[in-house]
Amino acid sequence: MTDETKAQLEEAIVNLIREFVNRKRFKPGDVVKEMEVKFSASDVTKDDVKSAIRELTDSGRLIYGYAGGSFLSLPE
Amino acid sequence: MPDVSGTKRITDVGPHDYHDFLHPVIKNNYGKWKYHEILSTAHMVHVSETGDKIYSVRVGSPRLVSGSFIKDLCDLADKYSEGYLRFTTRNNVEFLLDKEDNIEPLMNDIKKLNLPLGGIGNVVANIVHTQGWIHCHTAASDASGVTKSLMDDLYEYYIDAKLPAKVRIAFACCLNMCGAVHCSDIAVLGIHRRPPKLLSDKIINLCEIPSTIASCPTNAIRPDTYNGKPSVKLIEEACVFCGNCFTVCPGMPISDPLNDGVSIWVGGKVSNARTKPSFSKLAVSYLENDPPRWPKVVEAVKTILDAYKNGAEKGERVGEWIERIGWPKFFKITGFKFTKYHIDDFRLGEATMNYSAQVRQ
Amino acid sequence: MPDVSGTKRITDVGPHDYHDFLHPVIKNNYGKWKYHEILSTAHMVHVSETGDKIYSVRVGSPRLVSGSFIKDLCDLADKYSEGYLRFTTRNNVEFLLDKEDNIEPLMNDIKKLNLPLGGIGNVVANIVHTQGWIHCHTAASDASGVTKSLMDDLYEYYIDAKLPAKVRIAFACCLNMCGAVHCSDIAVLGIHRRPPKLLSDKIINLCEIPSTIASCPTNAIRPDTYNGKPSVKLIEEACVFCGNCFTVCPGMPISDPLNDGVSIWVGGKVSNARTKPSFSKLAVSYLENDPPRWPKVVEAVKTILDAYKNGAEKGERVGEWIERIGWPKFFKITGFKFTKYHIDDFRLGEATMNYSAQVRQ
Amino acid sequence: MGKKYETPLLDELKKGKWPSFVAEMERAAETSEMTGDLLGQVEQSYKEKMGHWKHGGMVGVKGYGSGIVGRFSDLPEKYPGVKEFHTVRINQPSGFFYKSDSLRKIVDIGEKHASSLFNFHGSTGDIQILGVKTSELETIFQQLVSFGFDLGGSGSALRTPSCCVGMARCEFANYDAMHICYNITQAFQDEMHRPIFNYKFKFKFSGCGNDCTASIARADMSIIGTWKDNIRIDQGMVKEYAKKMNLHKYVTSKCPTKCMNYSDTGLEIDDSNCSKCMHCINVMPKALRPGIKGGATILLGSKAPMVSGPRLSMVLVPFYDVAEDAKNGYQWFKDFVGKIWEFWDEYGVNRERIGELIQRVGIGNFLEAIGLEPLPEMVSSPRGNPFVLYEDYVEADEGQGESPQG
Amino acid sequence: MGKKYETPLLDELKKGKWPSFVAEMERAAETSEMTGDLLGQVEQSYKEKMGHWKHGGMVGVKGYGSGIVGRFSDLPEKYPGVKEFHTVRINQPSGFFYKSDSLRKIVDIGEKHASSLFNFHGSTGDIQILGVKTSELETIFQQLVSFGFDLGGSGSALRTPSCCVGMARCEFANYDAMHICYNITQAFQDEMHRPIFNYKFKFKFSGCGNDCTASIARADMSIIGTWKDNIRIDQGMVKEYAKKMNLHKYVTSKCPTKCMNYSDTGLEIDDSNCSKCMHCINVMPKALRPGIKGGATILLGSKAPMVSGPRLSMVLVPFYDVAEDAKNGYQWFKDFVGKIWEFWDEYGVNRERIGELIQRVGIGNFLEAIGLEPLPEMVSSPRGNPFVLYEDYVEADEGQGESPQG
Ligand code: SRM
Ligand code: SRM
Ligand code: SRM
Ligand code: SRM
Ligand code: SF4
Ligand code: SF4
Ligand code: SF4
Ligand code: SF4
Ligand code: SF4
Ligand code: SF4
Ligand code: SF4
Ligand code: SF4
Repeated sequence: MTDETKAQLEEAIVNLIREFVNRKRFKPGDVVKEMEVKFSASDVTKDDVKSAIRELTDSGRLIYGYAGGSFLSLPE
Repeated sequence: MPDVSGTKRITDVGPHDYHDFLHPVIKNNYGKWKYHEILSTAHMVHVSETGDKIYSVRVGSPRLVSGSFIKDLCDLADKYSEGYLRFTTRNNVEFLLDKEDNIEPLMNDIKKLNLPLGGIGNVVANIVHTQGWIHCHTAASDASGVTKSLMDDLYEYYIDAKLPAKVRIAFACCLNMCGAVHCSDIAVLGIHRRPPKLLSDKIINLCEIPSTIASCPTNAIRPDTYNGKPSVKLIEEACVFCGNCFTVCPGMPISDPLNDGVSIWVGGKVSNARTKPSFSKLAVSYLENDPPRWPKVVEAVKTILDAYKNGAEKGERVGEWIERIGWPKFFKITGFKFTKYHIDDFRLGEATMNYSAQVRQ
Repeated sequence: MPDVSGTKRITDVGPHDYHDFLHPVIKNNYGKWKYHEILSTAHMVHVSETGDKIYSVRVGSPRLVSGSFIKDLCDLADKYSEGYLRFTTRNNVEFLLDKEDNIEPLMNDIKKLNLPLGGIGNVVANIVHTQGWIHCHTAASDASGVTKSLMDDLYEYYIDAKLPAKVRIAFACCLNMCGAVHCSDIAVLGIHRRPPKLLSDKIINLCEIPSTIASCPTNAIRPDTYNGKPSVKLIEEACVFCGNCFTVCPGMPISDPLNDGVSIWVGGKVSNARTKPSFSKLAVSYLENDPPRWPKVVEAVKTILDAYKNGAEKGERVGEWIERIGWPKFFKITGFKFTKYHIDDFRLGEATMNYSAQVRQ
Repeated sequence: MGKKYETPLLDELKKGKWPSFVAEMERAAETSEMTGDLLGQVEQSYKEKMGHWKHGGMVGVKGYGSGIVGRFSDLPEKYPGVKEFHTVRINQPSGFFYKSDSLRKIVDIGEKHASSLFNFHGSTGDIQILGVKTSELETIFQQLVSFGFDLGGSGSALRTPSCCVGMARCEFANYDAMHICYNITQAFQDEMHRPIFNYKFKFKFSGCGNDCTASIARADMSIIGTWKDNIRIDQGMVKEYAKKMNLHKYVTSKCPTKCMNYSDTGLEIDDSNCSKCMHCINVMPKALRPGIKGGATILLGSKAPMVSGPRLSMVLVPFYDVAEDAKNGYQWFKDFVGKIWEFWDEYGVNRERIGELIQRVGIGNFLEAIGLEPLPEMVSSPRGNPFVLYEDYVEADEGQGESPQG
Repeated sequence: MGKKYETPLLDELKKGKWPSFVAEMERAAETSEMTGDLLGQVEQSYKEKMGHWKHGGMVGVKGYGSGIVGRFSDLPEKYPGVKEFHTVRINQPSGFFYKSDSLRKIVDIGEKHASSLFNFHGSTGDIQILGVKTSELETIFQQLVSFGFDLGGSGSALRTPSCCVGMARCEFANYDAMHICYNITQAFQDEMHRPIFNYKFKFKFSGCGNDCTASIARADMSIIGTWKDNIRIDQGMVKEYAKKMNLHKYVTSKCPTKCMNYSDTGLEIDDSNCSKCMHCINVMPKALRPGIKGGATILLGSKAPMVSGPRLSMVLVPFYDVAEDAKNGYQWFKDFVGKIWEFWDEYGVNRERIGELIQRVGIGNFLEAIGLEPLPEMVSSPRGNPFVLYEDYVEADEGQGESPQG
């Protein structure tokens, strides 16, 4: 995966969460599945999405939430 | 903290390597133990193929403890076992001694701390329990209070091995069962008996509707709308008061002080010895919460324990004893009432009917 | 018939009063029998509290018999047992004699008729079976032919008590199981393996759509329309080939000579002696129909019987023997292949998993 | 009448020691031409590996909705004799007892008016006359009735109840199975002959737990003998058995409740723990006998697999005092059955057997409806899951209350 | 710090011989003001018979999605000390072994940065520090990491695996439970700390069938020790035991497979029929020992009742050669688990545990997906109903075929 795709991927993840804020909770697994579809052209793997999520959460751009199950959310 | 912010955070170091925590005798005899001997309910010796021995002294703990409690333990460990100690899977403490001579002084010191010595062999083991009102939001009863009330009353069975076999008691404060309640010799389970309330404003804002609907074991929650937003409605007659909807949806609180309480379960086990592992079965379908000392719960557990003690043969676990004498007799001698609640009408319930003419008359 | 038309029809007279059919010794000792003794596989004596005795001589029958066959029996009964005889619940014939001296002559006459003497005690009992191609519209295999082929081969086990315990074999030609197939020591069951064909013209005219839909155990039949009329469609992947839809709807024939055949089941019982009654379990998931003598079926049954005879302890029924040695060993010694078909995935199937670490290695 | 068709495949089934149904068909063909055609059609089935009967068909005798199973060949041109080849089901006498004269009369009917082929007996218990043409049905019926036989059940109706040999020839019988079987068969003639149920219903009566009618697997209601008092022990005979076999291995250690003990002082049984399984008595019939306070356990619900899987009957009434009820013409039993049928009638759906219904609506509700107390004897163990539909609760400041649905 | 509230009800729980959690709370309150408020709130719960915690709440340390259970009081004005009262879950060391110095460090953290209250241990196995404010989370985390401890699991993630004392102090251990537990806990840190599962997943390792971690009831994957060869018998010691107890009654007759025989010539075991239940060894630990070819049975699927009822784990791999795999860093095991998680990921839904999923999709399909052969060891008995979804069939004139979905 190129750095460029990586940035696009991270961007897309954050956008996805933002778009559905207060409407749908995205489990990390859901995000992986969404991104696999969205980036199917640029052979993004499950592990790529996972590491993107990791980068986003490590940097605090996304945080984990919990309500009966874990999901990704924007920091408050 | 000096070493934190800004610098690259260290993560995922995992648990501390246990090798650092093993007593030298254990390290040297790892995997070489030959047999053990239970010397009292409070201590046993394991003998190695090398001839080495390690003594374990077991002490009861309330599990919810203060830092001071742990420091007391550390002091004792430093004094008698080179600082080494462990906890058991049922929250007892074990001091590991290589010197037989240290046993008595250690025990004396433990007594001075008013801690119970026991828990090994055919005893009532320490109760596995959960958080209750101390810490959990879904508790239908308190955990520590019931546990304490029970252990006070069953104390003699912890320090003396007076029972036909091991008796494992567990407590869980709700149907999530954060303990081995579903497979214990005797189990106490916090329960609700009224359906959740529907706080529609909360539901539409805080709850994921599909998960909420999916959370219901009896399909009592159905889609609905409220103020034009997706919400849920409830078929009250189908609700079995499990509280799972509340776990996923804060808008469906289920606590009801008037109707919450506990049920009592018997005859489960997890070991594979002799008989296969088995679920605990419903004995008493409801007892009200009567804090602070839950006398009704204590009495019911005592009733079971007494009947078991009097009726079981040596080596029989509670469930094995009941299977031998039959459930009708169990209900007869305990005086518990058998009701329709006792007949399993849930998913695999049919498999539990008596499909035979084997009936004690 | 002279006495019929016009006059008031007599109805609901019910079965003939059995009192007319009881041998005088039986009448006199009704309810007073004290014990019995099995004198051979073909005869036993029941002794009464009064000291009276009645001898029963048992004879095998193919069940599907001609009038001449019954008349032969009647002749023998007239000659040796004052005309009294009975049939057993497994279609054997029993002559009831009060005179010991009549036994041998009766047996000789029976031998002259080439009928088998036996069936009492630890034998392969007469096979309970159904109609098959002789008379039923849903048969996936023939009943009488398989039964005859089996009994020819197992003849020695009928006339001699060479087995550890009674062995009850049953045959049913389709999943309706008009026999005790589901609870037999060994059972042979006619099966289909392809979904029914949908003859839509017939379906819309001859079938009640809701019943047709309700008949499916796996919900594979769904509502549909055909030529504007209510009809059904089929989710073929969900079909388990049970044929129940054909029973209620002639428009869904399921026979398929290429794929019909039988499966073999073991270890069921109905008596309450020792162990509870239990279902027969799948042993061989499919054998093709190979008329006229079904050698593969015979071989499979023989394999089970031999393994049982060699392995079981005295008094153990087939299922009790298998439970003792374990299913893995049963499959090993019979050479039958354990497949995913053997794992129960139907309604209560979950209850049959091995939820224990009790595993023979 | 000679051979009508070559039947090389069927001929193979005349070989071997076990009596041959093919030989029987050939004997029957001697008196009935229809049966010649049957041999032809079955031979074809053997060749093609499939049956040649059409789906069902509506036939019966006037006024009755059951007792006849209609059967039509799908090759009527080729085998005209089996164009119509129905079965007449006939109530067997209790315990399958006969005297030759009655049997001969039945045979006579089958030879004159049908295929000369019979089932002694059908799986449910009926005598079956095979190969009856529609036109012969009424005649056969009238003849049967004339010497005290009647049709059995089929369709959505009661089936002919059946019973084991019981007290007539078995020392293990704990109640008079033949008598109650006869009595209720007579009492429920209407339910047998005029289908009004959701589906079939079967009774089987076994005198003891050996269950020689397989009732627990094959009857909607299984009535199985048991006793209340102690097993009668002849210690002398026990000693005799002990000389011949290892009592510990073959008797006491196989007792399901482990309530027996054999020692030098003799055999001891803790009868309060004995579940009346019959094992020890079976093994030592000269030494042990069931108690004298006999009766029966009533179980409900067994059936074949369709639609929800095979079922065994489950305990409903642990002890039914049959002898006491006999004094009253089995009135309690009839009322009890009546309540169950009423419930079935009210809540059951088409083609739903009683066992399926009970599980669908819940046993608790069923018991309430028929007025039985829940008892631990009904279950092998109480529930293991906590999903209890509690119906009692307390209203604020009101004390113990009942739920709306309670 | 003195008593903040009157707690007459809780005071009752200071009486009696068993150590009192109330006394412990009071001791903790001496070093932490928060705990004083906890006592007040819990007293109120005791009075009102209900809890006073709000539903959940989102808290955590940066980058991790688990390890912290957020907890907020619903009476924050009244009891400000428990306004935020989170739990920090910490991976316990394998076998719950400690040296006092490490324990003191953990205590120190709890006393300085939290309520001074701990669970030794939580039901899953973690050490729990109770009563942590959001602001203290990062500090506590950093300190823990600094001396080699880390957070446990919560949310939709792996939970801290746990194991019995095993080879460290138990002669029954058939494989090195502590070692594999530590190894895989380290290997799966990511799965524990960054929730990506459908729901929680738990491993528990028990060295033998006694299952001292209750794994068969409480772990999605239960790894339970067993052996392949013969039980080691010291006949001399057997004789010693025989002097003290009735071996027949207490040992051989309780063997579930009845594969033992004791006579004058000694104890004989048909090891091929022994199901490694541990009973005989438990009763005579000085005479009997498991064989030397140790390993483990892998079982799958146990859990608490929600949603479809409680579950025990079922056999998946009858024998796993742990020692052999250890040479390879447990690579086989990790791959195996990986396949299961992949399947779960692909077919599971939100909040569906693996045991529920398998039953929903069918065990046959699950086995096919993860590449295991169906084995009779997996079932207590084969199916008893005939509703088999056959996938093989023959096409006209074509020989053995496969179904479209096959
Ligand atoms: C220390 C501990 C393991 C650990 O890693 O912490 C442990 C240690 C031993 N267990 Fe255990 N068991 C421990 C929890 C368990 C559990 C789990 C539980 O209770 O939650 C079980 C399953 C219980 C169940 O079936 O419900 C358990 C079932 C057994 C059994 C089987 C008992 C039976 O007959 O069913 C034995 C064998 C025996 O006691 O004869 C056993 C035997 C032993 C032996 C004798 C093993 C040995 O040779 O060292 C140890 C001392 C026994 C004792 O305490 O009487 N251990 N043991 C656990 C102590 C718990 C406690 O503090 O009370
Ligand atoms: C004649 C018959 C009753 C009838 O009304 O017709 C009958 C008669 C006897 N049975 Fe039976 N049983 C008869 C069908 C059954 C059935 C039903 C079936 O097979 O479909 C069963 C249940 C079988 C099952 O469990 O699957 C049955 C299970 C028993 C048992 C229990 C065997 C066991 O240990 O499981 C006994 C006791 C024994 O044999 O020790 C028994 C014992 C007896 C005794 C000894 C009773 C007695 O004291 O007279 C009779 C002779 C036994 C024999 O044949 O070896 N009878 N017996 C039936 C003969 C069938 C046949 O022709 O082969
Ligand atoms: C004749 C007989 C088999 C035999 O060769 O003996 C028989 C034959 C038929 N049975 Fe049966 N059943 C016969 C005893 C049984 C039994 C055994 C028993 O009663 O002990 C069973 C299993 C027990 C039970 O009732 O569940 C049995 C379970 C069925 C079923 C499945 C019922 C269910 O609830 O699952 C059907 C299907 C149906 O009724 O639609 C069925 C349907 C049929 C039909 C009527 C076929 C149909 O779909 O219309 C068969 C007519 C065959 C024919 O051409 O004569 N037959 N049937 C038995 C009745 C003779 C008699 O009256 O004595
Ligand atoms: C702390 C602990 C109880 C204790 O007092 O020790 C606990 C506490 C909670 N459990 Fe648990 N569970 C704890 C061990 C268990 C166990 C036992 C085990 O792991 O051996 C079980 C049963 C086994 C199982 O996993 O099925 C268990 C089954 C549940 C469930 C039901 C899961 C299910 O699939 O049915 C829930 C509900 C949920 O996850 O939403 C649950 C949920 C919870 C929550 C997070 C409540 C919630 O809905 O958010 C509780 C937080 C309480 C609190 O305030 O701290 N907890 N929970 C245990 C974890 C401590 C630790 O990490 O060591
Ligand atoms: S059992 Fe229920 S109330 Fe108790 S700690 Fe677990 S989730 Fe909370
Ligand atoms: S409490 Fe349980 S049963 Fe009742 S509605 Fe909620 S999830 Fe359903
Ligand atoms: S088992 Fe099936 S095919 Fe055979 S007689 Fe019964 S209904 Fe007909
Ligand atoms: S054969 Fe059975 S499973 Fe298949 S469609 Fe018909 S009723 Fe359904
Ligand atoms: S069921 Fe019992 S009473 Fe009836 S014949 Fe069989 S053994 Fe005798
Ligand atoms: S009848 Fe059965 S349960 Fe009763 S004593 Fe005899 S063997 Fe035991
Ligand atoms: S599970 Fe077995 S090996 Fe582990 S501590 Fe218990 S008895 Fe020992
Ligand atoms: S371990 Fe269990 S199964 Fe094996 S011989 Fe011992 S008691 Fe029997």
